[in-house]
Amino acid sequence: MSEQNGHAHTIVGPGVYVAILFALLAGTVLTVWASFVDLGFWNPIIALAIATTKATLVLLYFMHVKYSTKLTKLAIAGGVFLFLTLVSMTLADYISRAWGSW
Amino acid sequence: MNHISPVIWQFPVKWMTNFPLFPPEASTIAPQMDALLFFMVLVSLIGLTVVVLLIISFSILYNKKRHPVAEQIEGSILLEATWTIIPLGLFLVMFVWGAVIYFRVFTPPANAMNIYVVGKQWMWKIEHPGGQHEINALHVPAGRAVQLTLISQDVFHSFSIPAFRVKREAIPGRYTTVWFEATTPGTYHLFCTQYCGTNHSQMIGDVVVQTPEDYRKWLSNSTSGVSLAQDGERLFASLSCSACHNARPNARGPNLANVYGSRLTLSNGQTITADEAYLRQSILNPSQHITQGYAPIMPTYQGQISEEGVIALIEFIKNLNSDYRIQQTLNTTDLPPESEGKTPPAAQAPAAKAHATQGRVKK
Amino acid sequence: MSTNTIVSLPDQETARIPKKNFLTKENGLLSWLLTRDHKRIAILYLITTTFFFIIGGAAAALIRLELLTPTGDMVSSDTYNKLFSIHGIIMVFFFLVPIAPGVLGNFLIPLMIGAKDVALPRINLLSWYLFVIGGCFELYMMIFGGVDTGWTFTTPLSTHYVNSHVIGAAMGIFIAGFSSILTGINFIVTIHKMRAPGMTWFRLPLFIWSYYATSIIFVLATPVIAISMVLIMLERVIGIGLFDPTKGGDPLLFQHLFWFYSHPAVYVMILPGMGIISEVISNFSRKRVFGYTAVAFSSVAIAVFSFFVWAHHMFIMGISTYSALLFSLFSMLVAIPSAIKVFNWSATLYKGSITFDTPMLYAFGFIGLFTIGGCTGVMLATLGMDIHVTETYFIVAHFHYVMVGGMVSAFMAGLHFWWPKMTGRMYPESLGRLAAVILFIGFNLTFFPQFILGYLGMPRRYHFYPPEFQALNVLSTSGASILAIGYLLPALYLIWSLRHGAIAGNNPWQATGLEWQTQSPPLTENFTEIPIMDHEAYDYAWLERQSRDNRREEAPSAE
Amino acid sequence: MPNNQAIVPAASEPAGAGHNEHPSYLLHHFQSVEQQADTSNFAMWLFLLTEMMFFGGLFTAYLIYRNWYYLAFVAGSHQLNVVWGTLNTVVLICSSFTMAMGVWCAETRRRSGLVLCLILTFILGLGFLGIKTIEYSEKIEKHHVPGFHYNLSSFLDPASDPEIFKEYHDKPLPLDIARHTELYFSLYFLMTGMHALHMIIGIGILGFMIFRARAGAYISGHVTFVENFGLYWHFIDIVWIYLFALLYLISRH
Ligand code: HEA
Ligand code: HEA
Ligand code: HEC
Ligand code: CUA
Ligand SMILES: [Cu+2]
Repeated sequence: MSEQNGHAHTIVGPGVYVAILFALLAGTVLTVWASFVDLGFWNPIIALAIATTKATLVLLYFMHVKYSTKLTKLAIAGGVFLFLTLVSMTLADYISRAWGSW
Repeated sequence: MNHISPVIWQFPVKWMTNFPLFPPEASTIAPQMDALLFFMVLVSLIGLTVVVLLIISFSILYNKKRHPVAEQIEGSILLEATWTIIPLGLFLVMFVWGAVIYFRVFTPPANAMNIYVVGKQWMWKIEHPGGQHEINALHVPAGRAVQLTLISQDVFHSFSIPAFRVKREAIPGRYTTVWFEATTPGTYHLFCTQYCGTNHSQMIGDVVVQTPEDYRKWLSNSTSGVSLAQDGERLFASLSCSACHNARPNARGPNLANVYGSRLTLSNGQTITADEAYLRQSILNPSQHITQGYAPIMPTYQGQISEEGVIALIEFIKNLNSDYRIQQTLNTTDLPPESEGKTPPAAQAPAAKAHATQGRVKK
Repeated sequence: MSTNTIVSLPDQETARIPKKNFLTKENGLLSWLLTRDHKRIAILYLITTTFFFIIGGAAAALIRLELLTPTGDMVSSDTYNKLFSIHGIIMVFFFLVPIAPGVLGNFLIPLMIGAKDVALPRINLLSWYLFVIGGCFELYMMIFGGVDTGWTFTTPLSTHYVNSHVIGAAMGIFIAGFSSILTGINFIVTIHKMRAPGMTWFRLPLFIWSYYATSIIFVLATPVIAISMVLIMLERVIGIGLFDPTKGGDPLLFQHLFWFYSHPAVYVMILPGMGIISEVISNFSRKRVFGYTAVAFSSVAIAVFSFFVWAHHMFIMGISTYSALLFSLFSMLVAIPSAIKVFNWSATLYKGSITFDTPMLYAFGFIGLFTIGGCTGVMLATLGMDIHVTETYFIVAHFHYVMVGGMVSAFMAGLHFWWPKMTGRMYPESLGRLAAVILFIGFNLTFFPQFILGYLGMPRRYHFYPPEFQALNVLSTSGASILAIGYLLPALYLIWSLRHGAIAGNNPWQATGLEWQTQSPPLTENFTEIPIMDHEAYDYAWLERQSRDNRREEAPSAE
Repeated sequence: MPNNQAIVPAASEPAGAGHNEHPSYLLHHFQSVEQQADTSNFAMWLFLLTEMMFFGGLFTAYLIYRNWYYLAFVAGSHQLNVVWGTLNTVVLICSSFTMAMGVWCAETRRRSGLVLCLILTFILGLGFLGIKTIEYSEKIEKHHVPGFHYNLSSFLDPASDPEIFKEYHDKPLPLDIARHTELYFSLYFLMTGMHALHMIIGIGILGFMIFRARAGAYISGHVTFVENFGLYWHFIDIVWIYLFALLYLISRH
């Protein structure tokens, strides 16, 4: 009874889904292709960037986040942030261990 | 008072006569740590007193009898900001102060003498450079900076000397260091403070701080005759390290003279300081860091040398300060026949130097 | 009633416990075991967590008995290690973490926000069952030999060196973890979606805010301990090598994962207490909490910041000095919201109209003990100091001050405060006050000497200790026996009061929360009709107006 | 978060329209259907966040060890078959698509469409697991399962593994590096195993849903269950997208 759910439940149609399906398949092809090209330092970054794009598409359209309430969006953002905290702060320890003799 | 059972009476007497409330300060860091403690206790006491005083005085002033009707008060930004900012400031002071001490405890001075400590379930094995081995005891001279290089053979242990206010974890597979300078001769507790299994509470010992003369006496009386480095030298030969590290031009491995403390360039272009940790890695996981100009052919010795063995080897390598030393080693060891005496050592010196400096810059 | 209490009970001659209430709705064991009523689930939690508290308490009693003498002559070292491991595991995962959400949270959240039930009642029951199943694993583990890793499961000790029932213990924690997760989800959703009309965020009782913060931690931190327990089990069963230094794994990684949960979890163990204290302090000083918004947001701030400080448990364990700096700094920051709360509570008393009923005494105890525990926490977060006192009794004292002196006191405050709501009957007030005082004295006697012991250097988890520490240990043990009385007394009189307590009526404390606007014990659907919240939280003027209206309504009918 | 639905198909009114008539699937403690749907949707999201943190621990471990033992991880990754991996990615993306379509069918009350979509999702999910089984059995044959007689020969002597050697021409790894490939495979099995476990649970629920959908459930306007399951399924898909990138792709050079 709290958050005003004024807007009706949006129904996403098959058109969008088909478009996303093809975008995802294209992304898959792209990332596999990119992995065969030797870009050195950039290989992992590109692979992860493509993966993130794909994941975002799934999130926004398949999972309807684009049409969800602010609350859902905020919750997801918070979760992702914490996930990144876990990874980055732990990694920070491991990386900085090599800096000094400690 | 003897009408109370003397059996029971003995307990309080014993306790009251042996009832420390504060640990002895027996190292240079201890007074600094205690100063920090006193500061923090003071701040906390002030904080606590403020809170308790507020509660008590309000309880007296505004209890229901005296003050039957409460007055509603929303809050006060100013007040709240005050009691946010003041503690924050105090906490930041503690943070900086604490950090300074932390760095002090974990940054040994350059001239510190080094003692190795190996922890295992459930004992401390201590290795002095002079070859003195101790178990569950540590002798150190007063007035001299002592660095401990710790490692564990199995699980986490923690080497704690409360009187010195220092403590350091002994970690499996990795060296850690801590240092102290004892000030007062005496015998102090040594504890393992990291829970390490059944007999954790018996992994204890004594730290004996001696005057420099006593210490020298102790050293000479308890030496086994073979220094740690000599031990290492023997290992160096018997593990046939010298097959590759022999300071010859055709040597397959780099010359190890003066390698300790120098800055090495690795094959991937990084530079790295050859400290104990690096030497250990080089022996157990040699392929992790490949020195520039060499092939990754060195076999791993993981599982073949005990931690004490690695320590002896490291001590040996640390003490290798000339090619001459290496060649001395060679003379005392039986080399594989094909390399035996092919080239007279003297003739090789310049070439070996050139070889040795490859990928290495002395700090 | 004398003026030093605000209790206003209905006329005991005519008063009756309402016939229709959630306790009498249905009968029979099955009606309890299959219930979806949040209040009944709360009672189930109360029974099970009390059971675990007795186990954990018995272990504590044995620990303290053993430590009477330095020579460890009562049990063997192995047994001692198992005792404190079981004590830690049970007390943390099966007592203190579930108790506040499970009992008071379940009971009160729907009542306070004016809902009929939590959002997902079935899930709620499921989480109780998961908790019980997890508990059964622990019981199994204890009966068949116990575990001797400490509650922290330090690798590689727990994975490669001990041969006790680590897998059973880890499995129990894993399963109980899911119970926490589901409870957390349930609370967040309930608080978001089930509030009564007019119940805006800033009209919520502070209790709700702090449970909301707790739930955030439940949802986001618990899965990480779940995965670390899985890793421990796999490491033991097949040797995956992640924590095995001989295979190149890093044993410290486990601690990163473990403390990523377990540090936030310590706030799971205190935040609900802070919520309770806010309610109690406000009610017994008849005043709105000083700086409502600051207190509300500081709960959330604690929850958020708690995620950035975990490595302060690893300062000397081999993390890099640089990240130690970072984590130390964040630990300082996380202490600030707690300080705000403590000062705001104290300021709430200003110009109040204070009475000293049992919950209030516990609340005062909480503030004092939590401040001591918290300040020593800050000392530990200070890098240099931590070197000396880490892994000593200083730590033991610190966390018992916050957990036992803090949270258990707060829980006792809450239990007494809402006892009339839960059962419809009052507990005996003077015994209550006595118990609160005994608890406070016993507690300090038990744990204050441990600060000194810790600074002297007595390591924790020590079965044998040097004889010069004996005097302080004897003090501590004698305190523990007083403490035990302090716990047994409430257990006895609360049970007694179920039958013989005075009938409480709807609102014995004249408190403002919605939970007091319905009958005690409440109906299964909580309210006869969904209430409408038309005033701020802690609006005592509203309460007065309302009771005046009620009286006026009653008056003509009486004539 | 299963709030069990009405088995009765298509009640009279669209959700929330009638004032007094409560649809039979409205649980007693909710005020309106919309509130109920919102609630379970949000709860599902929170559950997915916990799932994310659950995998978070594994991702952290993976990144740390990859950073430490880069060469071993590269060599380990060469053992994975990119063709199978890509195929599996495609299969999973398609199943995500069919699932999304299933939700749409339920929302627009197309019973046969819903059943078809669910069945397709079910089959694709099984297909994914089938391919995963093939991959796993390859690893088992080569003794690349950590802990079980783990065998280093493909790394110490890559030529002994002609198929992979043909493609990558890996140099032999020194023993100490080769040993760390075990960590790679630990993480590989942990991450894909956890993922597969989620798939299996999902497929189980799918089977149940197909059964119910054929009986006419989920098309009465109350689609929460299908929707929430869809979220779960898509989440698994997202996890795989990252696993594919991290385990198969980024170490190919
Ligand atoms: C309920 C549980 C709880 C709570 C709330 C806390 C609160 C805090 N804890 Fe504690 N802690 C534990 C439970 C808890 N802890 C446990 C169980 C362990 C041991 C685990 C184990 O190893 O077994 C532990 C261990 C522990 C350590 C690790 C020690 C070590 O192993 O080396 C550290 C280090 O930083 C720490 C810090 C803190 C800090 C900074 C807070 C802060 O949140 C405290 C903030 C509160 C205040 C600061 C008080 C109020 C402030 C004022 C009244 C202001 C006035 C004061 C001044 C101006 C100074 N704790
Ligand atoms: C919520 C958490 C919680 C609670 C409530 C307690 C309560 C108590 N704890 Fe504990 N404690 C921990 C959490 C907690 N503890 C943790 C996490 C550890 C670390 C474990 C580890 O190192 O891994 C620890 C460790 C610990 C130690 C250190 C052990 C060591 O390091 O060697 C000690 C020692 O004194 C101790 C004592 C006590 C005492 C006296 C109580 C008292 O408050 C308990 C009083 C209650 C009772 C005594 C029960 C009431 C009486 C009955 C129900 C009657 C039945 C009793 C009998 C038949 C005897 N605890
Ligand atoms: C098969 C030859 C061989 C043997 C036997 C051998 N090494 Fe090496 N060692 C090398 C090579 C080649 C390198 C340089 C490449 C590298 O860093 O791995 C090296 C590097 C080192 C280094 C690092 C020094 C630097 O400049 O990078 C140390 C220390 C070392 N070896 C010690 C030892 C010890 C101790 C033993 C015996 C226990 C030993 N080695 C046995 C070949 C060998
Ligand atoms: Cu070694 Cu404790
Ligand atoms: Cu902490």
